[in-house]
Amino acid sequence: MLISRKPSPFLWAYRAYVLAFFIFLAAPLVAAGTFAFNDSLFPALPWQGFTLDWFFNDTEPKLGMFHDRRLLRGLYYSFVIAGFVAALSVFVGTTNAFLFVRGDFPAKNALYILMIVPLVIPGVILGISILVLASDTANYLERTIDLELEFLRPGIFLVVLGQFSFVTTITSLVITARLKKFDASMEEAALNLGATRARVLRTITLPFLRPAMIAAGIVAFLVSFENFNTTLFLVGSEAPLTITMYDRMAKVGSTPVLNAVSFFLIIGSGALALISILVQRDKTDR
Amino acid sequence: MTITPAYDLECIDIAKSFGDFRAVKDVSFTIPSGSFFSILGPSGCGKTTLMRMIAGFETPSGGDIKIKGASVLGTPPNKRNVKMVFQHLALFPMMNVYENIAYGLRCKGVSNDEIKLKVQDVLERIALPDVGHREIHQLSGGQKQRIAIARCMVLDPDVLLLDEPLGALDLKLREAMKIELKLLQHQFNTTFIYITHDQSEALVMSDHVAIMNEGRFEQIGTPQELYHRPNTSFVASFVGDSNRWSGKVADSDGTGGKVRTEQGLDMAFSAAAGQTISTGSEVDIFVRPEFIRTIRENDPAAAISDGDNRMSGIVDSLLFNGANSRVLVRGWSGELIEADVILTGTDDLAPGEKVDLVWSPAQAMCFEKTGAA
Amino acid sequence: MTITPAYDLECIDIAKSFGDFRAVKDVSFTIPSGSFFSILGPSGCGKTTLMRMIAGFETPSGGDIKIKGASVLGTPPNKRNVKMVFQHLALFPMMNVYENIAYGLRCKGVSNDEIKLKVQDVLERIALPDVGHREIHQLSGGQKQRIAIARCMVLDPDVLLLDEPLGALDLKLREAMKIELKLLQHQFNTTFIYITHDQSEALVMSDHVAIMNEGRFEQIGTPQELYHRPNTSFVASFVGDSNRWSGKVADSDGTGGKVRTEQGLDMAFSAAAGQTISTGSEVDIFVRPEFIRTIRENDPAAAISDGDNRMSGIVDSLLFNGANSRVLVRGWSGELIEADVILTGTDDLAPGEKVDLVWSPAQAMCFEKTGAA
Amino acid sequence: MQQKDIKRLTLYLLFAPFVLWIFLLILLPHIGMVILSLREKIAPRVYEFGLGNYIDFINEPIYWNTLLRTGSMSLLVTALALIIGFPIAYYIAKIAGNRSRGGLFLLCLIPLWVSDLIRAFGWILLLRETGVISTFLLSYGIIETPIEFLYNDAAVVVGLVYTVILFMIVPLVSTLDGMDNSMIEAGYNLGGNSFTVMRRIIIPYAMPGIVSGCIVVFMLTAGSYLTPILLGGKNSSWFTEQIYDQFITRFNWESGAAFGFLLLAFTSIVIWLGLKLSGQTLANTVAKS
Amino acid sequence: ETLRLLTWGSYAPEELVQKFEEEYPDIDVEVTFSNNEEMIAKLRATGGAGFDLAQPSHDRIHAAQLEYDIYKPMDLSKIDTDVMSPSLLEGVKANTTIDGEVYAVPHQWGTSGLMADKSVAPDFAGWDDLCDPQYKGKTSMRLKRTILLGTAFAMGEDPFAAYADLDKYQEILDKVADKLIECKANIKAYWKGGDDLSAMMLSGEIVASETWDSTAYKLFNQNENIVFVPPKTGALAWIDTFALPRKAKADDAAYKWINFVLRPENVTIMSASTGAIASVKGAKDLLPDDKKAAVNAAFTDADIDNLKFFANIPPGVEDMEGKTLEKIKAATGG
Ligand SMILES: Nc1ncnc2c1ncn2[C@@H]1O[C@H](COP(=O)(O)OP(=O)(O)OP(=O)(O)O)[C@@H](O)[C@H]1O
Ligand SMILES: Nc1ncnc2c1ncn2[C@@H]1O[C@H](COP(=O)(O)OP(=O)(O)OP(=O)(O)O)[C@@H](O)[C@H]1O
Ligand SMILES: [Mg+2]
Ligand SMILES: [Mg+2]
Repeated sequence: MLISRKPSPFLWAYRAYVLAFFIFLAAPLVAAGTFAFNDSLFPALPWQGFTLDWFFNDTEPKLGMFHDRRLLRGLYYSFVIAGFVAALSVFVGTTNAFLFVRGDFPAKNALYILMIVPLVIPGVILGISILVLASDTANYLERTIDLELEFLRPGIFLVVLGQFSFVTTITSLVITARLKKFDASMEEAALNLGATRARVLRTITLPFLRPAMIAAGIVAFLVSFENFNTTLFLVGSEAPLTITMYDRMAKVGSTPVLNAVSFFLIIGSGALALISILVQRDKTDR
Repeated sequence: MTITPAYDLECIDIAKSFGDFRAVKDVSFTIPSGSFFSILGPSGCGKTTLMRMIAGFETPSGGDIKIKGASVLGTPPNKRNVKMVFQHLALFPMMNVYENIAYGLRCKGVSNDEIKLKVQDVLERIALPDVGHREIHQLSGGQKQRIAIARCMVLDPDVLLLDEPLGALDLKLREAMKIELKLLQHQFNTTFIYITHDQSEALVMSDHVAIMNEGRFEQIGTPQELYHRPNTSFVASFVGDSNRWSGKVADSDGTGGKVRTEQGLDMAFSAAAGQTISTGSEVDIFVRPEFIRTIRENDPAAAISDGDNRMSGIVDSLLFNGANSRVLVRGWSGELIEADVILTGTDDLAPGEKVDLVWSPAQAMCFEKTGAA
Repeated sequence: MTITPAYDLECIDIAKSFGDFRAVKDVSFTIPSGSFFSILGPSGCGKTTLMRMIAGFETPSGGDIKIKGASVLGTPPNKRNVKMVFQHLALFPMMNVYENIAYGLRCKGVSNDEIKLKVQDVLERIALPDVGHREIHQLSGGQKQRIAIARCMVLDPDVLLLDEPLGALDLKLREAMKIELKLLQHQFNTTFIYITHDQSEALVMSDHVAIMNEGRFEQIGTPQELYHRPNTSFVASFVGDSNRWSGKVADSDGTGGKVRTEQGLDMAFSAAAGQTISTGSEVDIFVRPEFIRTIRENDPAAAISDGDNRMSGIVDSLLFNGANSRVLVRGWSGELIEADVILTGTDDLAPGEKVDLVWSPAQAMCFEKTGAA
Repeated sequence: MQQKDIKRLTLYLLFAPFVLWIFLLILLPHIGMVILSLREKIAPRVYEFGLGNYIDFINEPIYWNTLLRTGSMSLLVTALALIIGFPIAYYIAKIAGNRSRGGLFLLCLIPLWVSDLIRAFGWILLLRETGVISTFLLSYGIIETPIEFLYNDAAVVVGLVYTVILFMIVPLVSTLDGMDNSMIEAGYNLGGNSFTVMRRIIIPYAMPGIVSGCIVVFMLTAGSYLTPILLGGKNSSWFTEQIYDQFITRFNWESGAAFGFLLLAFTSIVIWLGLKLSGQTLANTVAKS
Repeated sequence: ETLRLLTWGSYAPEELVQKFEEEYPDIDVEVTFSNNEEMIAKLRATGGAGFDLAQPSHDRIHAAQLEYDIYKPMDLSKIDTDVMSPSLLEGVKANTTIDGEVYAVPHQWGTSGLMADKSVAPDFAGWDDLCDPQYKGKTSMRLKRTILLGTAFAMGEDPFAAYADLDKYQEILDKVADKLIECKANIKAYWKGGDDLSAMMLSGEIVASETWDSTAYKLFNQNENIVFVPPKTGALAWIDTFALPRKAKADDAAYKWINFVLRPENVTIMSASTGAIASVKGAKDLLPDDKKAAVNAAFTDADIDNLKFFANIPPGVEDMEGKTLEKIKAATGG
């Protein structure tokens, strides 16, 4: 090994550096999470004592997150949006994977690069470009044929589309990687054993892809859940949680209830991430 | 009038082109019921393509394939009663052993009770009665192999195709599985078609072997026929080891005569069965190492028949390998010749010693050079 | 006083533990200059660990390693003049062939002109003079192999270590590279230490072979010694094929006697060199297939010496493999015995025939059972 | 033949979602944005085609200064992320034991799943004058008076590095993981010292991962909004903030679109230059991770 | 049905929303927090759809409506205009009448001004004191148009008057920019929301700042030393209004909400949340006690007379102001 042979002080310094790095990683999250339990109206020092009010209290001014209808509604919209985004992007990710792994068509490489591009377009620009196109289209239709297409106006639909536009790249990459590992002779074996094509897809190919689809779905869900830049421009009256929290912070004033939500999200997404990794490390990985 | 067909599988002038490239060229053969038939050929010669046509994954560009006497050209792969064991087995990792074996039966719509019986039965026949609940990754390489065969055999196929199924196994296991496969075929008494590029696999297991080269069958025969009486120079060089000389026939009575090799050596030969070789033609001569005797120069004890070829040289090196040891002898014109020897550690040949190599003309297989070769 | 050391490499009681696990146990050996030394052992026996200690990637838990007579324990790997060819070669994919070979020279600070000369020289010696500008992925398996060796040899190492370098190659290429490696070693005249678990590789190429098992050297010797005069039952079974019986000594004069096998067969044996086996001890007996003659029952032509062991059985199957054909004979107590036969296609043995198996007591290698085995 | 028709049809069916996605959600909006950016606002509800928005941009040093500033800070953040992240990735891929590796990797990922907002919020709590760090230092007597760590460029850089470093580490770990240890050992065996091995073997080998990580990190940084806004001080303007201002507070979609296009073009050029300099392509870096 | 409010943070206190929903069980209230610019931006993007009631300030309606056509006229007959303070109602009507149609009615009003911690900055009185070197590093402001206007007044200009002559206005802006750039070194940070302002003020990181009066009132509750300071040149006063987006779908519910929040008992709840004063008659008495105390601590009658109400922003001014703000932000200093 590169290191094992080295004098151990170097290794110790290296380990210390790694430890420091993980402290750096954890610090803001721990800070954000910890202040959820501070018995104070402001998420700041000094420490006023431990409380669970910011989770469970049901009266102002210390309205806990589980009684704060707006936060809960934001949470609900976040779930709805993330659910749609995950479902859609996993679906398109799967078709893309089949397209690029199995398909044979001109300009495949160029199109493959085009598929990656959304990942590197700044989220803000994705948001505004979609906003501009959607509202110009809606305005045009309204002006010319007096057709009002409400779904082209900022709202859940556009938010879902906006997030979908770059999340799909992620899901496509994840599922493509898995499909590339798939031994196509497995499908032939199933055919050979008498299965119809539909049955092969249902019993062999999709089950093989399932771990990747689940993992991609979770990633898509989380990315959608935490997305801010793209959503900011496309959101209508149904604001997801990040936007609600941002509005709270920038326009109303934050209370430790935001820390409580953060704590809740850190734990929740940590658990989801864990699941996604466990699923990926599925036994069928060989 | 119902005639039970004599052959499980017949291929008639079957051909396959990929674009301009002709991967399989007018191959015809028939396989009698219940036999173990191997197709042996170098990598890329078209073996897999041929097999995939039989299984229905490729459509032939020409010719006909008959299974049990009926053409299957129009039958989709999932309707043909030809099962296939894939090179990497293609067991389904998301199902356990039981489900893997049951898969084909479920596709057929067999009832659950019957499936249970049949799966248990086939597991017993491959001597793995208790692995049904195991996951695929819990099996050893040899066990996987057997499950892959069981998965096909449970469907009672007319023909079982095996595409280099031992390719992925390690050396020791491969040796063991060779024998096992042959026993399994006896057990099921089904026609096996076995593809390989490893000659020892083909020779050891098969009733009949077809040697394939560049999309064509060069020879079909029993292992012994191929080894001892090859029809073409390709077969002679591909099956078994041999020393090879090129030369020109100096004198021939049609079935035997004398050749002068490129190195200037005179050599007596007898032509391969059915060939006539005329004086003046360019030929390749093959002599297997086990038919060359190495004797110490001027060893009085050595008994040499009169007609035997004889050549002197110097021992270059000894390749000790137990019963398969070889000696490399450098002939006077510089070529290296391999001969089998027995090295016991006492009174062996040593590098640098002068030796004579001796072999009978009957073991010198001679083939006229074809234009292309 | 300068004495040129007799040995390129000496290992003295070298040991390595990983935590509680002792991977290498007090191994000592010396390797004379310019020889081809192999370490042969089953997977996981500690071969790689031993080699990594020589190269300096692991620190021994005990013992000493001397290169050209000087201990290298304190020398970091990049300062040891011991080069290594890795199992997967570890050629640098981001450099071309020239840069791969030049890498070590650059590390030494050799001038560009000299590098050019040396690289060209070594490329010529491995018979690949024109591949300098190629990328690694443009080489064939065998070429890569040779480049990996050239990369080390250009640095003029005292010892070249090779860790199963043929493991990743396919069958045919492996056969060819075996001979090539030996020729390269002659070429460079450097000490090669070759690790493998494939006995035929070790036997064919090496001057000396060490048989390693569970972290220990069981025997060091020439290939012939190991094959014909194994010291332990592990060596006898690991090197070459053999039939094995277990039994109890019924009668012994110390160096030979009679054993009654578990199947109830009486067998004469002679103990391996240096062993004394006393009456009543449990033993393993090994007989190699090539020393067993198979004769048709009651064949009057067969010449049987008086003391020979003899056993009757029925031919179970014939494994035709050219010069290496075998017959499987089922003895009367049910065990399968392998014997070499020559199958010519005419008048061969056939399954079901009754035969006698005959071998001399001198070929029945007998070892006392150790407690663990 | 029928078989062929089915194949065709399947291909078209698979193509449909891809085309709908790329064309309707990526290409068309960007084309629309470019067209919008070419409209000049003359008077209320009166527009004219022209390059006015771009000319405005060029004439106004504030804008391109901000763009350059955003670009250079993004490069700085990218470089820092690489320098800080590489040893970590190396540790995870090559030094950590098999068991701890998965755990460490997971630890690396967890912050990735928490929104920007919460991360920035956490940093605010830590860095502000009366925040955790300042108070901590004060109570241990290391500093005399509270120190403001927030509201300056350093805070922005710290926050951004924190936000993006995971995107650097992940591709690095996966490329380094794919590197055979024996490659490193061969480097030493042939006489290289630690420095040579690092420079000639490890870094060239990890280059695709490095480039891929740098591209993603650079793009994310240049396109980030919340972190620079929330952590930045009086002088720290960020280009996305100006885009937002054009759109939201000045209702000037036309020039906002122009700005958006400029940001995209600018970052694309930087990345193109980076790829050229490192001799990599988009397909063998980002596509692989 | 759903009533989708597009309003300011705290303009829809939970208590009030619940009360409203109890009274009208079939109406579901959904609130989106916003500010003046975002309201226009959002409604522009939606073409006036997506929300049923918006609450922009009185000066931000006229130009936006002309340019983007995002509101629809109000039916005053459905609103209890009687309860409204007539002067405010007339003022808003005057500001938001286009082609004879009224587009907004007043809701609450408040001021922007200064706040200071009297215990450490007792003499703090005018916009320009933010730049007073004695408070170096201890003041804050929001980099928005309010501070431009305030500074202009402090420099003796009348920016609202200059709206008619944009060249003149640009001159003023340039002067203001120079002043604010110079002042930059004095500022600790620009605040972006009530949140960071409160945090800085309460923790003592700053001693004085530009502020919304409501934020100051809130802080007064926490710390009696922190009071709102109407600048000596006059606090800037705004009136937040009710306006109907052009494609609002729940007009009835919107009118119900308007009437509901103008009821005296609800006014108190609203003011408790917002800190602003409702545009109903006798609104000051309807303030909750703590707010009343804060207002009294801040304003004298003279201060109220001195209020400067925001004037309608003519088209183009936003761009000029935006550029000026960017210039200040980008300038190096401090
Ligand atoms: N789908 C295809 N398109 C074009 N060429 C093909 C295709 N499949 C096979 N070939 C070509 O046909 C030839 C025969 O291939 P095939 O796979 O049958 O060889 P093989 O004998 O099975 O070799 P191996 O022992 O390596 O498996 C090869 O040259 C191969 O390149
Ligand atoms: N770093 C290590 N930590 C713990 N155990 C180890 C380590 N390296 C090797 N071992 C153990 O030491 C034993 C010997 O390993 P080694 O790699 O030397 O075997 P080998 O003879 O080279 O086998 P193979 O032929 O499979 O390469 C094995 O049981 C292995 O599990
Ligand atoms: Mg093949
Ligand atoms: Mg090893």
